Amino acid sequence: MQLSGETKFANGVQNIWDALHDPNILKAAIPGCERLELTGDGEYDVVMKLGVAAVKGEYTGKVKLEDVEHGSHYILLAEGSGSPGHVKARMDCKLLPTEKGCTLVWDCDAEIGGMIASVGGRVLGGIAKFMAGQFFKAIEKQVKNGGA
Amino acid sequence: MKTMEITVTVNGKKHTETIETRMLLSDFIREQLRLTGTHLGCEHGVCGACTVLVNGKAARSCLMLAVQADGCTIDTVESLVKEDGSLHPLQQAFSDNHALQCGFCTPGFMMTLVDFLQENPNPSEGEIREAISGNLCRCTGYANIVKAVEQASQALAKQGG
Amino acid sequence: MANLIGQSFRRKEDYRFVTGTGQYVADIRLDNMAEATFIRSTYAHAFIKSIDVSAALAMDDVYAVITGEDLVGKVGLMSEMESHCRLPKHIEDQIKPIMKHNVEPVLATGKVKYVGQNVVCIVAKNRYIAEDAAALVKIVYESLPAVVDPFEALKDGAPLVQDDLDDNMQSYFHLPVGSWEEAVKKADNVIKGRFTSPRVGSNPIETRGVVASYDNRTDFLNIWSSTQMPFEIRHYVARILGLVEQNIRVVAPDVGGGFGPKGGLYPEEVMLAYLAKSLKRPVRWIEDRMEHMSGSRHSRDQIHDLEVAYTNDGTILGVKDDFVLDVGAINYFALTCAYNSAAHFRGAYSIPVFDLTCRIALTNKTPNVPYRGAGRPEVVFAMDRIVDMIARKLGMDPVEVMLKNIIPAEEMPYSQGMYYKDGGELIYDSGNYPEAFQMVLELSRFKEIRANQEQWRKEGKYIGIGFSSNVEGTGVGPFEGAKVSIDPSGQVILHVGSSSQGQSHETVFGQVAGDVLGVSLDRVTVKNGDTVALGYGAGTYASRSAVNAGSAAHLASVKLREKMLAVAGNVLEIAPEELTMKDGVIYAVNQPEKKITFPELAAAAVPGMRCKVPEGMDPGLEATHYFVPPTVTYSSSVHAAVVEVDIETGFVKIQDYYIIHDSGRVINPMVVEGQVQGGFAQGVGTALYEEVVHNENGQLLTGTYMDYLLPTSMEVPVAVQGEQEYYSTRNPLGVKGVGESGAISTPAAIANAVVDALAPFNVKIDRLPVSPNRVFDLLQQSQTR
Amino acid sequence: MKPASFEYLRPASLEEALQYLADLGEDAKILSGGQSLIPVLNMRLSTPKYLIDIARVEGLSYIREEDGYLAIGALTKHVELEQSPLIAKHCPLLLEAVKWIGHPQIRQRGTIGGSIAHADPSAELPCVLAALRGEIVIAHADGEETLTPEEFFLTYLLTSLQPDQMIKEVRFPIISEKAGSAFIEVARRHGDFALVEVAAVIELNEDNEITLARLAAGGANPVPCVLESVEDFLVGKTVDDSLLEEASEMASEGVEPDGDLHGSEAYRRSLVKTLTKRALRTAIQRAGGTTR
Repeated sequence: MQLSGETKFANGVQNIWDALHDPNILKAAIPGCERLELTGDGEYDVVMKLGVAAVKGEYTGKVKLEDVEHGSHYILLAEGSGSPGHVKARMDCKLLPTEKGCTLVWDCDAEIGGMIASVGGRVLGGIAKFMAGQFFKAIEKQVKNGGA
Repeated sequence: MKTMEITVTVNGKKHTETIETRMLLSDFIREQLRLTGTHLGCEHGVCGACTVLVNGKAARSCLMLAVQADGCTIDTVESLVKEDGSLHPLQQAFSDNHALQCGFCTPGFMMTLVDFLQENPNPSEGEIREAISGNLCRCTGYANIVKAVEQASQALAKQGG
Repeated sequence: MANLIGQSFRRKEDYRFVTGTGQYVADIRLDNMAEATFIRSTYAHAFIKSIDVSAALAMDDVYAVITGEDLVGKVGLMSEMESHCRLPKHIEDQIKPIMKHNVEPVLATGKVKYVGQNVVCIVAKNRYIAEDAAALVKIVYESLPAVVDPFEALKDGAPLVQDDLDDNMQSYFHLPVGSWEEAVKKADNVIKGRFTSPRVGSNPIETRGVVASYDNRTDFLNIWSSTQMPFEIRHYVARILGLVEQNIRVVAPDVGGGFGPKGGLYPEEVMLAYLAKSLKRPVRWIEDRMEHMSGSRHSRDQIHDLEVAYTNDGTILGVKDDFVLDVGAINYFALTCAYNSAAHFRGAYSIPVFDLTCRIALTNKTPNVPYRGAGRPEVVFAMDRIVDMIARKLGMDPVEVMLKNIIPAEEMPYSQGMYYKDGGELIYDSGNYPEAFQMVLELSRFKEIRANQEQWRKEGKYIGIGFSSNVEGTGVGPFEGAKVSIDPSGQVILHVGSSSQGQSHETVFGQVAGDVLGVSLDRVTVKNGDTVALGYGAGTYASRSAVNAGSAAHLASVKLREKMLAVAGNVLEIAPEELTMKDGVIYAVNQPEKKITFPELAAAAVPGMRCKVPEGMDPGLEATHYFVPPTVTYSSSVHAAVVEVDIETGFVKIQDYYIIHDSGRVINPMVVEGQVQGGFAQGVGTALYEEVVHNENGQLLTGTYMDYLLPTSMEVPVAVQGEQEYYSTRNPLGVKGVGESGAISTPAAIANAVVDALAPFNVKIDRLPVSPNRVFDLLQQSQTR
Repeated sequence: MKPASFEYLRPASLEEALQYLADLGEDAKILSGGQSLIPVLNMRLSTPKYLIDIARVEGLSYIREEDGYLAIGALTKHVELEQSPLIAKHCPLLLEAVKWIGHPQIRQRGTIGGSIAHADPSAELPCVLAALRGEIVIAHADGEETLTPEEFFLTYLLTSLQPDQMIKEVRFPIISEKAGSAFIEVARRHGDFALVEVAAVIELNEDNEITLARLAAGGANPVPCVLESVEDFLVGKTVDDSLLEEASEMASEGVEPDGDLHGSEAYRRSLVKTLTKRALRTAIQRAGGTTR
């Protein structure tokens, strides 16, 4: 499943970059995030309680950051599973400064398996895009009121 | 184990049973009451093999919990045959017209059609096809089922049934 | 004196079905019975790093949680079914096949190879609790690159599906008939095309199920399974579990449709047999639909690269085909479908040169097995589509080119210059294909449609008519058995080795035995699907039962009749030749008062001092016969589809459909017509709606009936049928098989009809299903809007 | 495919139901007709701790005319909508749409509240609600709110409903008898979820000019998509075939479909165009106009 998008921020590259690497902000921003612990440099353990529409399930997994080019680019690798199925995602994120602030361009390739893959289809893509949108709005809100 | 007592009238007989609240109505009929004429084909509301009458109306018993049927009357395929063993016009018409081959989907068609024919005593072919469009059959290709319904509707009309 | 055969008797088995008192495997409940469920792989290709069953085992009412490791050394591996894989020597010499052995454990060990493969088996008090326990099992996988496209699988360096093979080409063969190079030299043109029949699933409305129970006193194992081959299951379960075959009984009770994929041994049958013995209590497993979509085997999945050499008047000189069959993770049926494809490629056409190469590729998908047509619909689709393309290239009517190449009646019996897979020469025994084609042209009012098509298009109605023909080898051996006896009550009891999944065995074979023994249908009780009744049995598949079980029932009844007349002759002291039988009484033709009833005769045949059975005959009124067909017998059909295409939405509506079929002598016309209409309905599914879709990681995307679309009453019209009765010359009854004929030509006829309807846009349909989205894409691509 | 176990609660009144939601909402699911929820429970895609069966809550099954609206109780079954003379008279668009829902057995048990809460963008009732600018009345322990479809539908199967809230009533504006309406859907098989559906309402004056236009498409966007720009474009224009062609072209540009197994993005966009033209043409004819 291929997903991509752009999110415009009214804050500087540095603020957004720091927010995207701050566990507390991330924990508040990831929808349904119950636990987010740094376990190594750029590696986190994650527990998420996803209550998307009729689907209610708990996912445990790992998140890792790679090819970190400070302030401009990184690759987020996430892998998690729960009763409805498992997800393995690779998200390429680029942060580009603009006059009004900066723009995050993200391109995600997700491999979904288990019950959710054989039922979800079109719905999965739509919901994932919506949740990504929620995530970035939450990031911006926290940065705005001085969270970073 | 979360359980609850329910009272259901099935094929004219009252049953009071204590069951798990999560038990599907289809499993209640098949496993608790041992009425195995109602069959499970998909358990996600598409094939129609599990159709029974709930308060006289056709419904998919795999899309209902038994607790939802508390206080209701349920009719299953086993209710159609008469005491003397003679067949309901629908059952007779299905056999006369070779409207079944493996027989697995037949009970679901029957209960759908008992409800449908009460509301539409003299249906056209198009109305019959629409009425059974929620019941899947993989053997017959539906042609003989439509013929059987036409025969049954005439027999029922004569019977004033 | 046939008076039962040929009549449309109402079926004896209907009463229990219409009253809901039949017994399918899921209806069986034994005292102290536990229920099983399986956890299936959610990865197409992955190492199993760890399986933590502790939480599940700790639950109340959970009796066993078993993984692959627990079975190592106790339960053997499953592999191809030899009885369906052996090829006669002379065929092996001709096609020099490569056929590699491949295996599957009953529960995955170390590695999973397809989504849906059994990994853990859980036994609990009931299915709800078993599934609760399944949710507590923690499996850690390490995913590996999955190979999903068969062409990728065949490339060097592709990830291996079967570890102990050196590549993913599980089978290969090449069949040369005549010289392709010669044909090309003589031809004016050579046309090429790739034709794809996607993966589909037979999806009977009853899913699979097994009940097993072990009796300690007699060391006896009872197995009930929704199988099409009870005798084969008994054989393989005994071999894999190292048991005495006579101590196993397999019963196929009422089975809710099979259509192929319920034939063959499944891991759950071995697992339940093992559990019943080890847990010392009966166990039941009923597959649910989500399990079925990946756990029950898929079918078809062939890609044909086809070349045809032809002359400008439309005569086809030769066909060259190179095809790949995606067999999934394990090939259980060797060349069954692949060689069927070779043997049925040219069908009703007279094409002297035929060069076919087949590669069977392993991929990380559910195993691929025969399904109604078993390799035939795929090649009939390719052949009749390319014939249609040739016609349009030459500016001729497709019907013209089809009729130009059809086998003339005078050339029957006709040899295709190769062998059928049972070793017999591929010679069509009887039939008249041109006559069938003319009949369908008339029935479908072909001329009238051609005359009005232009006008209809002006009115914005795109209507087309398409044709397809096929010849099918039916009644394949190796054999079928029947035992007929007279019960002390006088009732005729007939046991047949082939078991029914809805094909009306209890009526059709009753008609056969009844005619020989001169009794009415209600005096014959037919039993099937039980290994205890007969020494050997093969099963119901490949349109074989009427030929094999029918002939076995007939010949066993003839043997019994002779014995009965001999015994009666002994009792009545009249020469057997002067005796006859009718309605359960044997009497002298010209002294009717000298008679003996069936019950009296049965009593006279009981062993003992007063036994009246003549010297040299065993006591008892019973006879068994195993019928071995010399080779298959060839039925045929010609299909015509009339469709309207909505060029704005791409939707295809079948307005009319016509089938002329020759199924040899017809035992029960109503049943034959039902088989053809049922096959046609499955053909409509293959043509317009059904496709099993995996994504690039091998995940199944069509995992429910929301996405795998079975046609309903709104999508399947009535196929108007006409019959030819060219008796078979290869069995005493003259019957041919009919079970699959309705499904074989339907996709090709509908695809040709859509192409015909859209002639102005000259679209090229080369893959199924012809979905609205695909028609939309085709119309977009065609420039001549 | 058997549900996980749960605590089953059967409130007899709306207040009791809302109290349960206030206390347990996070871990509860509401069960009304069950036609969408129970398959998800059977597949264990959803394993709620509590199941609140509202089917026996008094006073939530009704069809009433209230100041220019048809007020329909959340527990009203599809089959009741199908047989309601009020709907036939005041909202023929809704009547025509209900007939497309699933199969007879589904319409027998499924409820309008359940369908709206499930929020499948290709479902019939959300599309009609959006086209007519209907309203959704949400109830919770300390009061009620009325939301518009834009506020309520967020994306596929996701609505603004908070854990302590439930739908109480769905309100459809009454369509004037002069107006003509049409609901058209294409689905792979009869009774399947729609690939694309279009709901249209048109009112004309004597000079065959459009005075009111309502248009929405389902199955194209993650939520029912009101085609406001097309509506504005239509109002004031006299009806002829080129107008329909232009309007339907605009409609197909006004949607953002996601592709799947049964329909690609381009195909769904083309279907929006085709069905918009057909729906407008039928609505115009029913409004007494002619499309030369």
